[in-house]
Amino acid sequence: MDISLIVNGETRSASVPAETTLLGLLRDHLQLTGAKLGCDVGDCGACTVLVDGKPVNACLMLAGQAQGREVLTIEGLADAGALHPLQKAFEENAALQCGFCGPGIILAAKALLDRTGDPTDGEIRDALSGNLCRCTGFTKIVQAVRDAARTQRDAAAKRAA
Amino acid sequence: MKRRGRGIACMWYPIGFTVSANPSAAMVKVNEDGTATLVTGTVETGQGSLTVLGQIAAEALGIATDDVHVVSADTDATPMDSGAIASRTTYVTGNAVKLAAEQARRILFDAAAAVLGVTSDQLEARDRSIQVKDYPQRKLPIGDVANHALTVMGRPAIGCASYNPQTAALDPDTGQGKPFSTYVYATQIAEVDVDDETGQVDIIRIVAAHDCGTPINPMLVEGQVEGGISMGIGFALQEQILFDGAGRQVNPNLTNYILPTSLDMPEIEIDIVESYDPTGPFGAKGVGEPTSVPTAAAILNAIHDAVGVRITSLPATSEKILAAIKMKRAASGSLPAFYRRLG
Amino acid sequence: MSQDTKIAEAKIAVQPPSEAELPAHRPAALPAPPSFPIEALVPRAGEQTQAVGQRVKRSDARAHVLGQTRYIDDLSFPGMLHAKIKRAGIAAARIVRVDTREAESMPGVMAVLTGREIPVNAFGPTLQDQPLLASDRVFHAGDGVAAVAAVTEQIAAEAIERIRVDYEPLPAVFDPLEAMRDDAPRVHPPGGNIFMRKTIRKGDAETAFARAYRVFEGRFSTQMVEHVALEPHASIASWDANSRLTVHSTLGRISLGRADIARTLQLPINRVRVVATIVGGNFGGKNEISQEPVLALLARKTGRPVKGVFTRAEEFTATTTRHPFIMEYKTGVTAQGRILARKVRLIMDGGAYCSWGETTLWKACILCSGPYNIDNLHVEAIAVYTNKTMAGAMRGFGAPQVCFAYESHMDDIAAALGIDPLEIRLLNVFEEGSKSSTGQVLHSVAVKDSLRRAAARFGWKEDRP
Amino acid sequence: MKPFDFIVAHDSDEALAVLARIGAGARLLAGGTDLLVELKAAARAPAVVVDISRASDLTRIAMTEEGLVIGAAVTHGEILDSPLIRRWAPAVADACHSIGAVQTRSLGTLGGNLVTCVPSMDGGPVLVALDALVTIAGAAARRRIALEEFFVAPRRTALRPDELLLEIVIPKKSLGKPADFQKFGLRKGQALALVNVAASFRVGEPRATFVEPRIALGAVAPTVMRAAQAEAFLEGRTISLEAMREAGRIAAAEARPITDFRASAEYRRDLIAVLTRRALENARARAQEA
Repeated sequence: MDISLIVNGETRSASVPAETTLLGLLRDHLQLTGAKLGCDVGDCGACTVLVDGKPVNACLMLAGQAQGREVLTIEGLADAGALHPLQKAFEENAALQCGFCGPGIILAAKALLDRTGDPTDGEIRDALSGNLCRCTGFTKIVQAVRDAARTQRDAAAKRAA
Repeated sequence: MKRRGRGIACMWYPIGFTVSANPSAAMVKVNEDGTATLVTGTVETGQGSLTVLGQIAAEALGIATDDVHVVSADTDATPMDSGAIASRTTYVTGNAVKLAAEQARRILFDAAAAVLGVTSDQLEARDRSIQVKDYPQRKLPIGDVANHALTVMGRPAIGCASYNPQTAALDPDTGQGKPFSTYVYATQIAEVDVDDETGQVDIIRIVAAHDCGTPINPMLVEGQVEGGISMGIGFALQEQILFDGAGRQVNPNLTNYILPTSLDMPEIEIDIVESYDPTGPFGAKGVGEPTSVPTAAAILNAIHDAVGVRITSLPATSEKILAAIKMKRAASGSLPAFYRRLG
Repeated sequence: MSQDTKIAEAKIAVQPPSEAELPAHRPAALPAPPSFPIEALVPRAGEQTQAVGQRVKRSDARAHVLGQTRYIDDLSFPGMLHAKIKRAGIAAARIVRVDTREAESMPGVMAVLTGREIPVNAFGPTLQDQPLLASDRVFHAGDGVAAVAAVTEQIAAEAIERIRVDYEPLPAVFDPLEAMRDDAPRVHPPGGNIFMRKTIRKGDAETAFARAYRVFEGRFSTQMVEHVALEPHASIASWDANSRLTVHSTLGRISLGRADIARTLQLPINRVRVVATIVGGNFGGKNEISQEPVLALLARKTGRPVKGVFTRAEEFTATTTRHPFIMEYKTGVTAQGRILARKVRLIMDGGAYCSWGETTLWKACILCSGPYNIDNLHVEAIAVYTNKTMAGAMRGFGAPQVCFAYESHMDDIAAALGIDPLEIRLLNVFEEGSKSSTGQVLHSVAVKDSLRRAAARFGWKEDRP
Repeated sequence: MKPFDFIVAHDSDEALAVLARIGAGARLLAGGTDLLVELKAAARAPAVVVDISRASDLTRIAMTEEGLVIGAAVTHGEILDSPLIRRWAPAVADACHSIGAVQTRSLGTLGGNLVTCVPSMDGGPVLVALDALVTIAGAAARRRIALEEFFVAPRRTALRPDELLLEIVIPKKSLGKPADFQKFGLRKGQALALVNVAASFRVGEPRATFVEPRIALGAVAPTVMRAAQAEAFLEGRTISLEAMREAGRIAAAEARPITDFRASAEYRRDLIAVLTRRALENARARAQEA
């Protein structure tokens, strides 16, 4: 079947078998390998991407379901000129170790910060509970999300002033 | 109701393989502008080993960590390494890197000595310079020295070295001997709430004091401790591979094999114990595995402190804990009516 | 200056094409434009250059946060095929017949491999007791019995369903205590199920028990757990024109992996190249070869690169796990809580293969007395085969198991003697120059410091509510 | 996954037309979080997967004459974001929040949760405790039944092969009724229920008695069950902690849990007693807030 969708701000199209998942479409057909296959049944969150701004497990969504929608993958998060505050905070805190869960976690965190500028630690942990990480124990990840939220708030305050 | 408890556990853990040789080799090349390339056969598996090895090379050469580029993990290009195993990378590969960097540095010292009019052993590498010890004004930029060594002396500043930890065989009858070169030590203390109606354990916080020798990169040491504790929590409370009667796994998936999630992780407070091991690179030992060693013991001791039951088989599931609480109540005769009716 | 930095400093300016220039629909195969790192990571000249002890950023962090770290499954090569391994699903059996005809005839299936085609079908870091694909006998349910290479993963997965294997079931044993009995089914006949023993004997434990104020006993056990690296085991095998094999692999120890690959394929070592990228988590689980020689043989049969990625189920059933232990402790103490003697018996369930069982058994044996001064010590450690998933290296090699036991035991002793758990540990722990369980004189011993600092940080001595 | 065809249904009529044409060979996909897991493991694929996730008449949340109507393809995430549901049936939002993680809730639907009908579903008990009804659409006609009647057996509902679940209706009388949802899993994040319990009741005047108490249990019977004896015990009784505790005991006794690798039947019974009491206590707290 023919799929057309907006990925990282660009219209992309591909012809794929109907049983192709969104993850398969991104990785195998659009060469966007940032989203990872960790479990293939929606338990680990390594394939998290944002569809119309909402975090989904791309392994549990058929490519056809994404027809016409806007998809953001990790490859589209940095602006041409700058890292996203989350990317910067994850880098500075050494929040990722092996990094395999990272693209999914950063995008799940972005969805949270897009809704909540000043999340509590509980909200951060709730927003990341679908993303398993075996390396970090989440301590530095939560710290990085907190830092990024503050950076964004400060930037917003500066803009307002 | 929830009952608070605390538990302590300490441990020792060795660095490297048990008795058997586990060498690592490394090569350090100082480029003609004073930057360096480190070539190692180890593999980055998430611990940050390449960053740490780069820091060790940089320290030995007196340059910045970002002046060192690390090439790794290709058997055609990189020298032998016993691998990312046994908490050995910082100590064993790190020692090899330090030795290799010092070899390269010796060439730089030889090159600089003639120019500065001193002997090689009067020199040190600091702040991207080769300088006369105690006379910091008498120095040459490291790039100039490296370039001089290469283009004038024809001796590129390249060092190669290997390291193998010192051990001695164990007596087969008594097990006496020196199986490891060095050990690290740690203590973790867990604070938990146990729901005495359901057996559910909430881990409130874990304090971890770890000795790793010199922490080459404290931020990465913390990361190891935090991650090790999360693995220890799973080992203590939740994780287990189950088999049916025919020897087939019942739960080979992440739905039913219960890993801790972000919501299951407590606050972790880390203290890096001051220590220096003269046999390690810049005093460093290692930190990878030991971080998950004492966690389960600390948690189980905290459960015991909270509700007075000793769980002797892991994992300490909420069901196991509640069963133990009920048994204890039955034994002490204070069994509430609630349990009597259902029992 | 690192390579990354040079790229960063160059600040390659890419002007995005305007809307008008872009075709409405790009061809699917067009790769996305890469993102570029922004600021340089290099300290400015004149900044101090001290490196050790600094909270330096990870050298791979930038690639991680941009999604640019390439793991094995992110790589692909022209003409690459996909492999799947058929798993036995039965714990102990003789393989009577493997019928691959239907699978071979499927469109898209390019090659099938069975264990009999592997030149040296055995590996393992200590005992080479593990087949790459079971050929005569199945030792545990996760054993591979055949492999397929096909043009897509989907076809390979369907093809292994169409491989028919006839088994003659054999008696199996799953409990390590049962496996130790003389009449138990043998996992690797003709040998017995006890595949290794280690002993530590120091002083005279029995005599010391007799003069102890009290003697405590405890029995502890631990479960089988899995590493669960988020990245599954993955490899890609390809051959060049000179019959040289390149394996891109998630192996965490490539030097020894290369030797194993060469040995099982009977190749000179210099004809094998192993390349690892950044591994997506190891924890001990990626320290041995698994499917690499199988992929290499499929690649040789087809003349095309072959990729194999384990499913999450295979991660559990077909890779190593943490050894379950049964641990029996007996400890004699003085009235003040000083340990006089300890006797420990460890039974380690190795599952179907030895793997890293020897070093696990040794470490457990050496460490099980804890970081304590004990003059009279006797440890017996036994490793046993069962027809379950093999255990192997996992973060701590037996240490988390015995620590759970010796520290639970320690708290029970403290409680019975009415001593604070911190104090009883401070009383018994190693100090600089202490002799370990193996008689080694210890240096840079920091256990007392770690106890004191953890206790201070926690507030251990503050009044309890 | 094995090959299948994919059709998008823009409304329930289109979906019903496909069902009429293809019958049992068609599977409806609402969120897909259960269906895709099933299809990945299935030996045979359906002929057609019909995407109803954007069907216009299945995705509304609305207050009507009859009560609060939730379309079958409304996602858990949309329920959490709905001021109507948060205001009038907060326990439903609590139950939906306990399902999976945010990724699951972005795609997964309330209707899908009910139709998949696994014993441990989190959506069922709380809706049963609020006397919810469901509207079922067939090719010829629509019918409405109590949700309690909708659950037939594990993975089996009252839906016939040519029917689909259109919407869930929380009747007017249950809106704002004090209720609570309790769940016990093996961890805090992404937990599957070992047991879940929903309870609701109205506070009778003037003596503060239990009126229309409802206790619905999950994961302790082939499908969601009402603890009828516990409800009967509470009806008309003065509200007290002891009465709640006794209701928990009765509910535990009338449940029919099984032992599986996750937990024993005995442990599940213990949990029912505790969770039932806690659900009643929290419902009372909600009543006092109101």
